[in-house]
Amino acid sequence: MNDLKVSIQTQDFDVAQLQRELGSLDTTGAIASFTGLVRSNNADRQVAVMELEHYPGMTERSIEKIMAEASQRWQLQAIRVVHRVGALRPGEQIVYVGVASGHRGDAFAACEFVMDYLKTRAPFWKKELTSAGEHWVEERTSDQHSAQRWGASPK
Amino acid sequence: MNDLKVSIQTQDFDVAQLQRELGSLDTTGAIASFTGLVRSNNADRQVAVMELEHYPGMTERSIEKIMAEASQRWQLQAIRVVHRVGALRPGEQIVYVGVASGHRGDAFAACEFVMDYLKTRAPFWKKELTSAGEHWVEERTSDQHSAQRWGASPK
Amino acid sequence: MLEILFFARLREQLGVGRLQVPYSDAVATLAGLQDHLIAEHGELWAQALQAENVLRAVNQDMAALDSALAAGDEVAFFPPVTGG
Amino acid sequence: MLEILFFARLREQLGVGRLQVPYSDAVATLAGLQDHLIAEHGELWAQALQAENVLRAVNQDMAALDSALAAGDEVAFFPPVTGG
Repeated sequence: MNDLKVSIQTQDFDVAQLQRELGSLDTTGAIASFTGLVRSNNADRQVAVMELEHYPGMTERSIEKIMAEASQRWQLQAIRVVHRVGALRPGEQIVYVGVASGHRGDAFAACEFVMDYLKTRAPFWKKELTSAGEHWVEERTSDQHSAQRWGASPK
Repeated sequence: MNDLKVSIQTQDFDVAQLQRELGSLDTTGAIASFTGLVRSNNADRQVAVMELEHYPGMTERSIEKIMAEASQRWQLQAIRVVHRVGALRPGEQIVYVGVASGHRGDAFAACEFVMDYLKTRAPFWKKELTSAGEHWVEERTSDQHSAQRWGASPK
Repeated sequence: MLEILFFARLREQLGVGRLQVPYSDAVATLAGLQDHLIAEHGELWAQALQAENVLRAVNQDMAALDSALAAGDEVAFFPPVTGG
Repeated sequence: MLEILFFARLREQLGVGRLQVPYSDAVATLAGLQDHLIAEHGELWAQALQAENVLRAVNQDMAALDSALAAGDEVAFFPPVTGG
């Protein structure tokens, strides 16, 4: 297997289309996916707009590496990662990770693994524009703990 | 929260539509989903058709109970379960579990929990029609182990 | 009356998906009902219903052999489940 | 020449997203480059670049302060990431 694709884009994405790509092999039994959405509230602040900045080049490279690592750790058939950048409003989709495998345990584990990486190591930054002004989102300790479950990851 | 829905049906389902229903609250930050597909191979047999039988009434009841239990264990906003019955061909969708939450850890855990239940306790039975004749699918020990992770579940 | 259901491999083995048994003291527990069915139908049913992995439900909840039965109950026998 | 990039809060604090520094022995390590930038730009940069949670990358791989630099390298400084 090596059907790994990452896309960093401003436009929205179509979950059904991504899932069709993931399920194109007839040996695929399981697709686990995660979709992240902009919440209207974050720590009790009303979010009007979320701005996502990234490090072009490093983002794609680092996600390609983590997808390759996931493919070594688990029996997978395909991974799709889409991460939006730019200005997003509450309810909009931010991120998609979908993993296809013969069996569900591998699909779930790899999907969580890639998401934990995106939250803690991939070079994206969120700025919230709220009723109380704009500010950069702080890293969450719980995300760091999630990521540490997996042991050493590539730098 | 109590937006819990289960559907047992012969017709196919639309993942994008299900996901739109799950993401209809603007406090939703995370949607974890699982889609099961009919594989063309199972333990090296070529599957032509998979026939799914269920226990009408008990199936819906037992899945409603497990969704209610998931809602107590984790902070969730909505769950959708769709399980098809009847004759399905390789590549077709069998089952969908989608969970919406404010945060991804809860969404992932609840999605796996409900899937493990569907695999080990909900009254569905699969019969494979293969090149070597037809036979009922045997329970998998690995599924039983997956389900035991969660401790005691309702009978 | 008790309403008895059989599913999947068990239904095929026994050649019946549904039958009714008049309620009496002899079938006032799941074990009693099972013995009654075996006495009525013979060795094939004994093997099928007493198999180690057979599951049983009363009124659509999983149930153990010592469960009490009441008139009007729905009782089901089935093999290990394989959905999802 | 070294290509230096700053992202997110760090870019806003320093008021610059990108600058170039001529390559020399003084900037042959990431620590050396950081000292050079602070010497050039003063206290605000010292606080920003030396903050405990600042991350650094060389040629798009995360890097420690003792990493060696070569002419043509791309070096980035940024705050903890918050994507996903």
